[in-house]
Amino acid sequence: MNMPLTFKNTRGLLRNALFTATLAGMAAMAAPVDAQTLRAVKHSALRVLDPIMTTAYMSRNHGYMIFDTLYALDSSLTPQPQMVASHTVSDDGLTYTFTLRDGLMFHDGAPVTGEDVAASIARWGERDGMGQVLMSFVDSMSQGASASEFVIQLKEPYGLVIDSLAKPSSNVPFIMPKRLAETPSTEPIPEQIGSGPFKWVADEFQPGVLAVYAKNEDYVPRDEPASWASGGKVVNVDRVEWVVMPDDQTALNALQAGEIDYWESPPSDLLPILELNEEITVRNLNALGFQTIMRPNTLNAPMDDVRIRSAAIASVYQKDVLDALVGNPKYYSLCGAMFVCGTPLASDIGSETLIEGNGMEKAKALLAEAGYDGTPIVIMHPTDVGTLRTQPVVVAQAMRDAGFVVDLQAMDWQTLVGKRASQASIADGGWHMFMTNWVGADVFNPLVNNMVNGKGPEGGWFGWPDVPKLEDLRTAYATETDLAKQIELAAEIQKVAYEEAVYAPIGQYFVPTAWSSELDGVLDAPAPLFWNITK
Amino acid sequence: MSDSLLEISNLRIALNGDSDKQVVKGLNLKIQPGQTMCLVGESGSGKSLSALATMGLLPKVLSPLEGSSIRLKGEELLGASPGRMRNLRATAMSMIFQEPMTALNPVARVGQQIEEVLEFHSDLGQSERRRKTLEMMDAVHLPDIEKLYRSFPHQLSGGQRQRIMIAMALIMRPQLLIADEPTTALDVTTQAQILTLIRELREQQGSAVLFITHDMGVVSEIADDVTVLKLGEVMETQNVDNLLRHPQTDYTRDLLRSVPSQVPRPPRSDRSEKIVLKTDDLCKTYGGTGLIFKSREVKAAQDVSLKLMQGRTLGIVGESGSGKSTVARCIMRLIDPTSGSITVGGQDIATLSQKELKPQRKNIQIVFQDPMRSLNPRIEVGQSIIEGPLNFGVSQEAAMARARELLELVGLPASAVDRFPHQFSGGQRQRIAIARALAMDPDVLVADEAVSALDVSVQAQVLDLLAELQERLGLGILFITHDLGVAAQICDEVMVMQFGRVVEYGPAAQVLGQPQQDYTKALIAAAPGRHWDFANFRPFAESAPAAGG
Amino acid sequence: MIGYIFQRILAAVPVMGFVALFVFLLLRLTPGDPAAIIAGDTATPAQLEAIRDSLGLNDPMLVQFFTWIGRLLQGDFGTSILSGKPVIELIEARMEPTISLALTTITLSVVIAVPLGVIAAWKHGTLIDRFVMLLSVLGFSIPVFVIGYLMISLFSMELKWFPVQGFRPIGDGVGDFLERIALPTFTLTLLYIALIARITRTSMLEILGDDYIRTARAKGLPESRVLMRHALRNCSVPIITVIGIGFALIISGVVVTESVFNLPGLGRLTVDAVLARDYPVIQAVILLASLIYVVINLLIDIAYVLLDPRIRYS
Amino acid sequence: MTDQTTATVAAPPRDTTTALTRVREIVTSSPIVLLATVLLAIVVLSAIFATWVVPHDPVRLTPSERLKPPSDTYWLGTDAFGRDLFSRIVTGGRISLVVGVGAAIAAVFAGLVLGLLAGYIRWLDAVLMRMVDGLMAIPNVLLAIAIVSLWGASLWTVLVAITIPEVPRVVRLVRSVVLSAREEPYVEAAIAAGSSTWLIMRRHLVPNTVAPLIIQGTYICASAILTEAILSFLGAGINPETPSWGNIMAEGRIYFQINPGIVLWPGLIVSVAILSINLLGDAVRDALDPRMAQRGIDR
Repeated sequence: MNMPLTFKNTRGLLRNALFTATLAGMAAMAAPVDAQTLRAVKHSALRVLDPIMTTAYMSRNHGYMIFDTLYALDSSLTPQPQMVASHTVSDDGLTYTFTLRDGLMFHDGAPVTGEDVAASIARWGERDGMGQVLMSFVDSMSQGASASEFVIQLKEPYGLVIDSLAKPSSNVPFIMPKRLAETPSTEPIPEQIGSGPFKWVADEFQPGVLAVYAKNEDYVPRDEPASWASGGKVVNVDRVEWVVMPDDQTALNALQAGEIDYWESPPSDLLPILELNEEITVRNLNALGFQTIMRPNTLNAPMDDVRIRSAAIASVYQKDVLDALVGNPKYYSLCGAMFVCGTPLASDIGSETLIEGNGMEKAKALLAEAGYDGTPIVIMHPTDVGTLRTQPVVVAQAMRDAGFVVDLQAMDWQTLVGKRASQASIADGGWHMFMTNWVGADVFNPLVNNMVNGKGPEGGWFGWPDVPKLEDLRTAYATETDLAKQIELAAEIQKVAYEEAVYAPIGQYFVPTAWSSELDGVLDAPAPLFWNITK
Repeated sequence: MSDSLLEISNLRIALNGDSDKQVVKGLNLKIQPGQTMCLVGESGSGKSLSALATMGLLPKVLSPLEGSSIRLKGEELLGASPGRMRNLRATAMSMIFQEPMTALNPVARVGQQIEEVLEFHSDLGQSERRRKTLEMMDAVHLPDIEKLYRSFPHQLSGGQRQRIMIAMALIMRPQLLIADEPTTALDVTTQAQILTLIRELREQQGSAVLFITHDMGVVSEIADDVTVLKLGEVMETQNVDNLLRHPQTDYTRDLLRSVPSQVPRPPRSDRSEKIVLKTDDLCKTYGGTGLIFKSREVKAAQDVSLKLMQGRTLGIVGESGSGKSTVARCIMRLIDPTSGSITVGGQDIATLSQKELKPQRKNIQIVFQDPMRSLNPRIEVGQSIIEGPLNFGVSQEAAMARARELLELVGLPASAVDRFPHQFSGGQRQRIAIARALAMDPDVLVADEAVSALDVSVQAQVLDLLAELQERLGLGILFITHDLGVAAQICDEVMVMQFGRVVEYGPAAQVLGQPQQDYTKALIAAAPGRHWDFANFRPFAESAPAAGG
Repeated sequence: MIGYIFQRILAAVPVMGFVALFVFLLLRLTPGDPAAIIAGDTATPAQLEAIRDSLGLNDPMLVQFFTWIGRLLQGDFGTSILSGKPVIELIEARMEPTISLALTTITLSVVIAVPLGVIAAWKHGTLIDRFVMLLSVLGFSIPVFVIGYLMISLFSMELKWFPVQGFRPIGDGVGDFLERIALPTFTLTLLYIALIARITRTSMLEILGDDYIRTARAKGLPESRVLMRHALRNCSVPIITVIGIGFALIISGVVVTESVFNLPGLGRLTVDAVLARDYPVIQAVILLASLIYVVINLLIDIAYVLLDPRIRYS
Repeated sequence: MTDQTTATVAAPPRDTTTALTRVREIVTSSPIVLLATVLLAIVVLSAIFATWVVPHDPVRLTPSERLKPPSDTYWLGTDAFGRDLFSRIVTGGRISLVVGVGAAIAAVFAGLVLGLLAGYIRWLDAVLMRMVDGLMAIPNVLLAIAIVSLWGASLWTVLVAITIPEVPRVVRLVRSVVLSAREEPYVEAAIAAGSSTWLIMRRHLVPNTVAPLIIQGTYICASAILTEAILSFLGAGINPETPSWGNIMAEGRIYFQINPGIVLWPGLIVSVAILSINLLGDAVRDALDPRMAQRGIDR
């Protein structure tokens, strides 16, 4: 090695080595430093540090660490107060007054006020689907008589005010200081200051590698026991480190070797290995699981023909998709309910072929009837995301069996994300279909479920079905306060959505989490939560 | 036991140990202490291999056969242990090689390369070794030895490098020095100095020399005894004087007859006054360019003016670096002259573009030095010959028919058109190259060291061929050579060049016979064997009146 | 010498300029929209447009290019679109694992490969030679990740000698550092041994046929001296070249090893950035990698001049 | 060793060495090379005739048969989609070999053209070589990933992505051969004979590049097969529906602890193929560069 560069570095390293060798000698006497550090491998890297600007689940999870919410759902999906001590509703149902509980304080030492809350909810209301619906009913939001009061004034009665504020998944209405909440919703907030149970350790953040949270010593938990996202957020570890592992095989080995404590979403095929290991606990924390869906583009021929769309959906058998995606039946269920099985709104209306697998003849008949001319159907196939790269293959095979010509276009997920926003024709780089996955909590009612939006090319979600009837039904659902009627309306929405073939759930699956048996108190929740865990 | 220093008996060396593939076939040789034995032969005679076998340095694929013997002071070397051989090398026997540039380690200082020998073969301390090294460098007459000690081989001249090699070989005062063509790669003046040095050191140290050469001139200068080898077989062994006067075999006689005489040919009567090639003040300068840092300027040729008549031969003579090849390549427009004019076929071609030049190309053709590289090894020789005519629109059939004629004209069978270059010997290839040049029916043939790489017997044949062709076709020949003998033999006029300048230019008899310039005189004086009239088996001194008889 | 270095640096400018332009154009022609990535699944076109505006992605291509170049010349590499951190900070944080891995790998490879190559050339044509050659060809015949997995299952899972993954800066203790860098080093070393042993053998073979080796032997020097002092010294130029290029390759090309062993290095930074279309990061890393390549080439050339007196500055 | 040169006096009979005998000489030059050739032939032939050789459809999904261990039905077991691993590996050779051979041919061809231009046209040389330097400075794998993202992951894109980074080295090789060959006397003789630049290139320069290019081509072929595997590993490879050695391994790697064969079998085949190609390349080099073969001196 005769390169000057090498020499220089070697020298630097050597000096470092000597220096640290002495330091290490001294440090050896101190207590074991990382006994109270919890190392978790997350499903992907934390990139955007703003849970309102993006719907990315990693950003949502980050939000749960450092921010708090006004309400939160308990394990029976009932909203429970979290930051709120109590609330009153005026007799006309138009004025909601919330009183914040004592001891709420941001990480910079400032107390949480009604102004902060008003600004935070306003910013969330700009971005979030359910928030936007709420905002359409809101006349004004402001601090109340005291700094710990917060008032929402509605234009007309709305049944889902508390449900909206308790929304458990992206975007979650997190409360942040007013100065941060005033950041335009298209730009990330400049600081990570919340009132949540963990503090952000900015120095140690390495995007794509490591995110570190320290226990917020000043946090005052509620007295109730933790349940789902609600209840007392008691933190029992000093530090939580989110580690990114690009290779599942590595994560598997690391968990087995005790180098990490917690693996958020091991691939289902590896679960049998983990389950055999007595030092590892495997459990599904999210009872609603995930819904994997196929979404046709209603703008591009021949998918603009409802019969062709229906044919594509009819050809698919959920079991084939789930066998390929998940494998072990323990971790999936055949479920045609658009609002997810296991919720009050679950219904199997319109989903027979999906769960029985008997739609092939129907698909062929529909194709014949529609006079399908063999135009290749462009299915976007993201090859770099483990939980998304199998569905297109299975669906493509099913559709081919039905008589479709399928052009399976491989691309990375980011290309797909860019391309799916394009309403262009196929010739100009447009698309016919893609698949994605949703956390149950993000699709579990007609308001949060983007796919049953019927607004068309303006205001609709990728695929852009223009079905005014769906919009009428969703508005009716939003203003309805009676649960039984809500259930009826939801079933009606699902029926119409299947008839119009705007999308199809092609399976519900569960992603259990694995953790070292040394951990105790891991919570069932809509998102991975790190309070209540002892090590 | 014999009192010979080196005794080689029945040495047979074969390829891969296969006795059917012998390259040395039963060499017998004895060298007495203090004696210089010349081993003479043309390429393929096995003379170098015999030397390498003595040193134990044969290439892996070659090995001495059973029954061979090489004894140094009575000790059998074949089959001696590697360790013993290492001990003998440098102390009892040493070797110097043909190409001193490649024989020295390019990345080590020359002083250390000499000193290294002492490191392994003596018990001297470091300062003592250094002192002795400098002493030895002084003994081989190197200048400025303190500075040279620290120099790298590429910073030295060819002669200095060979002196370093000699110093390295003789520092342990071995009784036997093997010199394998030690002067072949050197200029003639340097050659003379090195030969003198070897003689001088042999006398000082009293060692014997096994001197390998192909050059009869060198033999006449240095040998006590001579062994002539041909294709691995000994032709004869004699005292040098006897050999030169009374060669015993036809082969030796032919060899001696082929040596070009140093005496200029008799002038030919002028048959034509037609100028086929003329240059005026031709200059070629290299370097001197560069965007930011100007590179060093080298004037490779300066103000060269020459005239070549139809049917005549003009020789350009000079040592390496004299610019003689630069002139030839400028004339061929293989490189672009910096200034001056070149008149061929009545037109100045010095500044023509390659496209404008094309019609003039057929007037002037060239034959290069290296017969191995002057024909494309991948195409049949016929194709090589007709390439030029095809470029000028001659039909394939006509060109091929002409190629066959030309091959016969240069003494090869017409059927050679279908063969590949590697199927021919060096001399045959040079004939093909000449045929290729002639295929264009040029007025001028430039022969750039065209016979230098050939064995002397082959060289004589090719020279004869050129003379004959000139006679028949009326060619003007521009003959570039470093060999005064060759120049003397075929040139009508001679131009002597040094450092890119013309030193002397005139009729051959005048320039080589009564040289005016010191440099020309020095060149002639340095030519080895100039006192011998080899072709007539006697020194010139004994035959003055009968020259050229 | 200084003039020569200056000249070489000047010559690197157009090269770097080409790289900058090439990378910039390649990225801007790539489909995928960082704004869509930032905004997530539910963003409306208007929101996307607003994000694009705030990132400057709606400016004309030329404006973007010259803005970037202009800032670059002032030493400003820009900020990551996704994390909002300055790119230079991201790169700094990722340098150490990659450079550490490069140094350990090259050191270990040279220590093993050069003697192997010398022996193979010396024993040319023998079984030893064949064995060394086979071993070195094998080194670059197996996909790196396969070697990595095998290493982990053998050394970490079975024998439990080394941890599975991760990186500790050398500042945290040499023991920890070595423990974690060991397996990735072994994995890559297998590949680099192949490269270096081959070039050593090839150039040794060539050199061993040179005249001055014969001279050295004719001087009666022992084989060890002939091999090490005379032959190896003359091979140093091609060997240094391969080592230098290998070093540049490791710095920029250890994506796979970094993934398998979860090392937070530059390779992964780039791949993540490419997959997320984080333009400033990709541009900066690729430019940096090219710069390292150019600098190493310069160092190699300087080494030539130092090692081989025949080579002049030109 | 000037004395060893041929001492032929008369022209020997016509050379009978044909390309075929040359190939035979190379192949039989050592038992290892012979073995490599046989193995490579088996891999190549079985890939070509995969359709008739494989026992199962390599593409058809059968989710109910997923991750089966090796058995009489599935010789090497099945993958996570219930596809027969053996059939996929055999068929996967097609893509991998097409990528390998395709990249080699494309890189050699592009490099040849550019190298000839650079070597023969002075002004173009400077520009071309700066671009080549620039391309070489960009890390191969990163460049390949970027290109694959640019055009989408098809066989052609992957081929282009693997080829482009290989071109600069070929350009340099060809250029250096051309630069030294154009100094050869026979090239100068051709210039003197008035041959056009095009004729000189075609006739005298290109043939000189053939041997080094064949050798370089084998190395590119080997490295392309590996790069394809690495691209698949990083999720930027050919559509995983189509089997290639790379994406079989890439897809199978999370099942390493369940059935290591999913990674190791294709890994083994890749290694054998590349090993064979490299060994053949070495043998060709030894055969074409006879200086190599005669090196070494007895001690």
